[in-house]
Amino acid sequence: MAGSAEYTGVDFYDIDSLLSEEERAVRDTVRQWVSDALIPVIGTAYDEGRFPKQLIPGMAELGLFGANLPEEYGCAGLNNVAYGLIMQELERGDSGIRSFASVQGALVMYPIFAFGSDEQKQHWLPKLASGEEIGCFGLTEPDFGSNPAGMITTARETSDGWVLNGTKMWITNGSQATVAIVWAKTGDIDDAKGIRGFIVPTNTPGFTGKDQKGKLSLRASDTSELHLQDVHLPKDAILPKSAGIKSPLMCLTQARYGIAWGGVGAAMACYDEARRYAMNRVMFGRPIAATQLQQERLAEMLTEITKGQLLALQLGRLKDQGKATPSRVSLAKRNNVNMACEIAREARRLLGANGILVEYHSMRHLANLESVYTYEGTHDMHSLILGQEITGIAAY
Amino acid sequence: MKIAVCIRRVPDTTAKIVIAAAGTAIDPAGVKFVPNPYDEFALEAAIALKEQAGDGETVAVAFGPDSVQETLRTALAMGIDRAVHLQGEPSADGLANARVLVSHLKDGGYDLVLFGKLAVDDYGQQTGAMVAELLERPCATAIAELEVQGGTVKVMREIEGGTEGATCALPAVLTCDKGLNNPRLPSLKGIMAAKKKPLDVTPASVEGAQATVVSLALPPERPAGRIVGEGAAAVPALLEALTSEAKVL
Amino acid sequence: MANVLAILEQRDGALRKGAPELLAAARQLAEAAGGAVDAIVFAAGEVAGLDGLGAAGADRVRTVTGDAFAQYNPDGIVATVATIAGEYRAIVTSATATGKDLAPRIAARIGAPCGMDVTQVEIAGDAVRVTRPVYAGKAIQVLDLAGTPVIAVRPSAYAATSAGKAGAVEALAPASFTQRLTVTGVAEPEGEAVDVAEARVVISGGRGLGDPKHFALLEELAAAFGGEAAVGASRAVVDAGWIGHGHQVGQTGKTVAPELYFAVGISGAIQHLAGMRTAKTIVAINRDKDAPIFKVADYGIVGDLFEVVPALTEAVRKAKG
Amino acid sequence: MKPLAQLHPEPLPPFSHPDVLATDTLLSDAEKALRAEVRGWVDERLMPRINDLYFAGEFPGEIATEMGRMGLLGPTTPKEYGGPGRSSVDYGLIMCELLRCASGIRSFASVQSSLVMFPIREYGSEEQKRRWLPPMARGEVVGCFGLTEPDFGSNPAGMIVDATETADGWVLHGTKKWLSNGPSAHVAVVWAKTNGSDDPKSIRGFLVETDRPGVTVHRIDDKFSLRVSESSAMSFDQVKLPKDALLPKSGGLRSPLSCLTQARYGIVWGTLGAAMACYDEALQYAVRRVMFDKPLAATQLQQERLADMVTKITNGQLLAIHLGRLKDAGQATPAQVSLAKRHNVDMACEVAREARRLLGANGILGGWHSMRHMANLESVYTYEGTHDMHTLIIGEAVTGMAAYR
Repeated sequence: MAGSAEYTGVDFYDIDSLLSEEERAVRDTVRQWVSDALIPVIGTAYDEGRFPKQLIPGMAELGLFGANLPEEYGCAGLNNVAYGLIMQELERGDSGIRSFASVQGALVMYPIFAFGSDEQKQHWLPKLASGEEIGCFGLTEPDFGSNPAGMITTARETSDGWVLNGTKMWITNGSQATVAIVWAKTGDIDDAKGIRGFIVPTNTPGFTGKDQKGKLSLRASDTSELHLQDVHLPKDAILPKSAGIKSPLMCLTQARYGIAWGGVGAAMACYDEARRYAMNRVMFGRPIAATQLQQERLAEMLTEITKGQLLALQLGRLKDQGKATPSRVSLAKRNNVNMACEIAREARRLLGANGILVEYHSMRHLANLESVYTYEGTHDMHSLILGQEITGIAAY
Repeated sequence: MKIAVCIRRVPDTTAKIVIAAAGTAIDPAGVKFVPNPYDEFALEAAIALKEQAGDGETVAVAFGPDSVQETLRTALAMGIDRAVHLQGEPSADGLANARVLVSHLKDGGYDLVLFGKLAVDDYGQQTGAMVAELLERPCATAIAELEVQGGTVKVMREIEGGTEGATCALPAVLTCDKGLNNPRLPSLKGIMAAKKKPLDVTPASVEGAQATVVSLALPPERPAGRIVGEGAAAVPALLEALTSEAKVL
Repeated sequence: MANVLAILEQRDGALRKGAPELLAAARQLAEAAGGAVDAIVFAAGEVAGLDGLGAAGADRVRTVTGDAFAQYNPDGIVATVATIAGEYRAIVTSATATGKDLAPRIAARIGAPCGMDVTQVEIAGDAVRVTRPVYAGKAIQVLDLAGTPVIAVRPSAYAATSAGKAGAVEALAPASFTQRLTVTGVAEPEGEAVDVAEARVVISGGRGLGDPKHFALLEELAAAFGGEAAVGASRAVVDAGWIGHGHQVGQTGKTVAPELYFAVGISGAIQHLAGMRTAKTIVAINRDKDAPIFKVADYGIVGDLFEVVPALTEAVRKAKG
Repeated sequence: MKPLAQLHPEPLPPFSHPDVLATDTLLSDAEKALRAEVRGWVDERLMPRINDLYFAGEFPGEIATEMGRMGLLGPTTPKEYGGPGRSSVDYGLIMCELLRCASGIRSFASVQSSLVMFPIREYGSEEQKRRWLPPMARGEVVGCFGLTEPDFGSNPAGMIVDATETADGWVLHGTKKWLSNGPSAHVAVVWAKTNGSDDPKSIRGFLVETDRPGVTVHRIDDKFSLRVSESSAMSFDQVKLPKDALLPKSGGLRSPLSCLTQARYGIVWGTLGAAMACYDEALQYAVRRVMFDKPLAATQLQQERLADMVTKITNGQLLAIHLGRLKDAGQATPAQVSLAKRHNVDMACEVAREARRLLGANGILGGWHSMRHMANLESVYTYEGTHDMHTLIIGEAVTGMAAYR
């Protein structure tokens, strides 16, 4: 049966030798957890279209949430390469699970850390790290996907706080979150500089989250719509250091960074499955691995994965040196997700008719990666971000 | 309670074994090394016993080349307090290696010394019992259940066709089998904390080894078998083969 | 100093199986060294079957009797064996849970090397040479042991012989010892008479069973063999909690070498193969004809185990009369 | 849950196909009328519920007789056997409209027409034709086709299912896999080696009623693709068949391969339908969806995407029509069919994926169609000769050298 043999990763260029002992230890821990806890339950969760909630305590115990934030807030204080390796290994299991950790760490904990007051940090970060609180990130709106600056959710200041109104869409973790980071305009509706972030406990009156049903992708992840109708918040709900559209975009850069690694993980899973299958599947009296067409397929996959691994690693090193610019992150997200889409598809094809069965993983990755291709900046948006970087001219 | 856990670094159990040119050891190139799986039961037992007692100290001890420090740090990442690296090359003689460990353990004031039941490389399965003998301490091997209360140790081990219960007093030496517990994974915080925990290095060397490896070789391949048929219809053919060819019925 | 001492195990006054095989190994070694075989048995009282040990290869049977030996008592055995170790070229035990517990204790007490899980033992010049699987059978190590080595020999590695030796029984007084470990008793589960490591026939199940309750199919097949078969399992299903870890065959479980091994719904991960590859005859039943298990099996049936196993059970029952 | 079709923010206009190069001028009025009729039926009867059927993994069994009434089953069957006696181009247009809705719907009709009715017509006795073809054309009797085996996908010559002749008939034994329609089929056309021979020349076809003792149908449900189609495996445990179960004119592997050529021809047209459905959805979305204050359709990247799609579709249209005309002239070779199957399926896979991507986040929702087509087409890529096998068939045709063995 698929996946019964132990997964040992893909490392053709001894990229392990470029990792520190801690980085490898982090990777191995998460890899083991994915094999032991995630892989055995993911097929059913996906089939039933639900997030496997039972995994949250184990993820928290290992320290997977906000692992690159400082220890004083109950986090592991890892460097960005180790953080990236976590994302790689989680997505080896399933994009939906990586998305869950990504949202909690990069889109909820990170903005509180970067834009929050000391009290907010002390209050929220340890609880989010321990999984006691689950967060979601409300930026995208139904009519403002690639263009968040156009948002129409508003926050009106009152004598004793704020009142929020609006609708957010495509919110991962939305229906089970206990707290939401919601971005809203505090000034003129045309003024993107007035965008500020708010910490909104989801039990606040006027706040509702509703699951998006009928998905053909990321089925093991909850995707929701958030409605805010006259949601009254205290004065200290605002993230004091958030300022303009730049702030949520900084969060997206964090998340995109993780996706650049996640794509590598999904690709490694598909390649590993395809290689094992090719070695065992006999057709015309020999393993299909012995045929030129399949060897070319595998060679192509391995080459692309190796390039993607080096890209992610170099980006991580740059990030640790403070040199990972948003456009550098765009290049890696765009390349690695596209690479993973291709590899998932070719792996599925190598698996032949069996490749459409739920017991194999490649087609699940293939479907998931279509979401990853689109979210956190679509492939096209990243083309245009890079285009702007290269030419100095915005074309969107 | 002060607990020592003696651990080893071994090739991953999924590794393909290649014999080095000299023909007495494996070729380590490309082989992934991991903490000996049985030692993880011992590490988990030590950490859990300390957690249960609320105080005490756990120490991981390894005799081997510098590469064992990575294994020691894995132990620290799991939650062991400090590590001792007895730096040197172990021999093929379990007793000689046991003497090296004893040089550290005898004055360490340990209430409990834990080992894995065996190391999945050499399958020697002897160092723990030998250390107990040299320290003149009670010893139970291959335990699958453990209870420590006051100064008393109660263990259960699996033997052919049953389970054997035994008791002894602290200080004692135990070797741990699968089933004793579910070892925890090192947490990410644990991995970071491991860097800051003490790891003492003491040079050590074996003396008077009485065992020499003559050769190490791959086992003979099993001759190719055959598919006797498909489904339940093949059962008579199988039975015939087992009776008249293999003669095992 | 050319003699060989074989430590035999008993439980409740009955010799454990494997004694004749151990004596066969001791016999071969003693003959190569030009000496005799002594068997030694520790017990609370009478032990049945001692009179047959001469035929199995023992020149002499030494009995050590006392209440202290009502249960396995490593401290007492080690102390007594140490007093007579000087008489021997080598000391052998069975590579059972008990024998493997005992061998290194004796070795350490007398300052000798210990050879564990040995499949072949011979004299090589001044040394005793042992052959043993390492890396769970993925490699074979040959080791030369100096001094009076203590060697645990795999029960299945030697076939019993009929040597027709004297087998004269002599009593030996136990040495004084300090009781450090007290064995409180042995619990034998009902209806599970044969251990995987000892059974002549092992029937192992893996993930292909689909559900823990389907182990019942394998138990029925084992029952058809009439008490000489045990049920084993792959690591995957043991780790999944389908069956106790005592049943696990493989690198982190038991290494078995039965005459007949059935791998049912087991794909054949390398860790599993390591634990059973020395079985005399291997039969694989799997619905995936490309499963690696078929590469090591002597006989394979491709098919649905839920159809094949009941048919096999029925056929074995008939064959066994 | 609301029907997924109602989840659209605003309903899109009904489907219309792109025709940039006026390929419609290559069709007769009668052909266009047939297409319009089928399209209308699909829009009315299937489109509103197809996504819900897909999520539920259900085939709408009642459409069999409706299709029969419209003459969509075995449309090239001569009138004397109850068929409408249509041309291959007509057949292609039907396949195109059906797959425009769902691959599973087209598969149903294709199996019935090309893989069951065709071999009966081609290799059956007069009596078999009269008995089976009329009720099949009416959709009252459903058939399936058993060639592939669990271990013999791309290599059917290696099959191990065997039929042994007895005094009063045949005994069939073995297992077939990936039979579409299996669970509702009344009869299966099963290909088997005969009388213990291992020679592919001994392969013959048999008509096996699925209620015969020893026939077991196993549904395959855990699928990421073709969820509207009923996939199955079928095992035959010493199934006794009468003498006249044999298709008398069948002989050798050539016979089932000739059926596959028919089915592949239908796929050439069918995938064109899927590609056009995705393109149309993407186009309608792009002109409506506003981002950065203008429709997506006004941006260069999306225009490039749409231009690529429509170019590929136009290539596919020309290939299909030309191949259809060749076929009606009795000139289409299997390698020519391979070329078009390989091209059009790959083309449809690309178009579906790009359409899904143009739809952005909405593209993963089951209220839209492109991602469903994208998943279905992965099966089409693999079945009836994988893409790789067609590469090697074309390779053999142009070089004279076989590279698949």
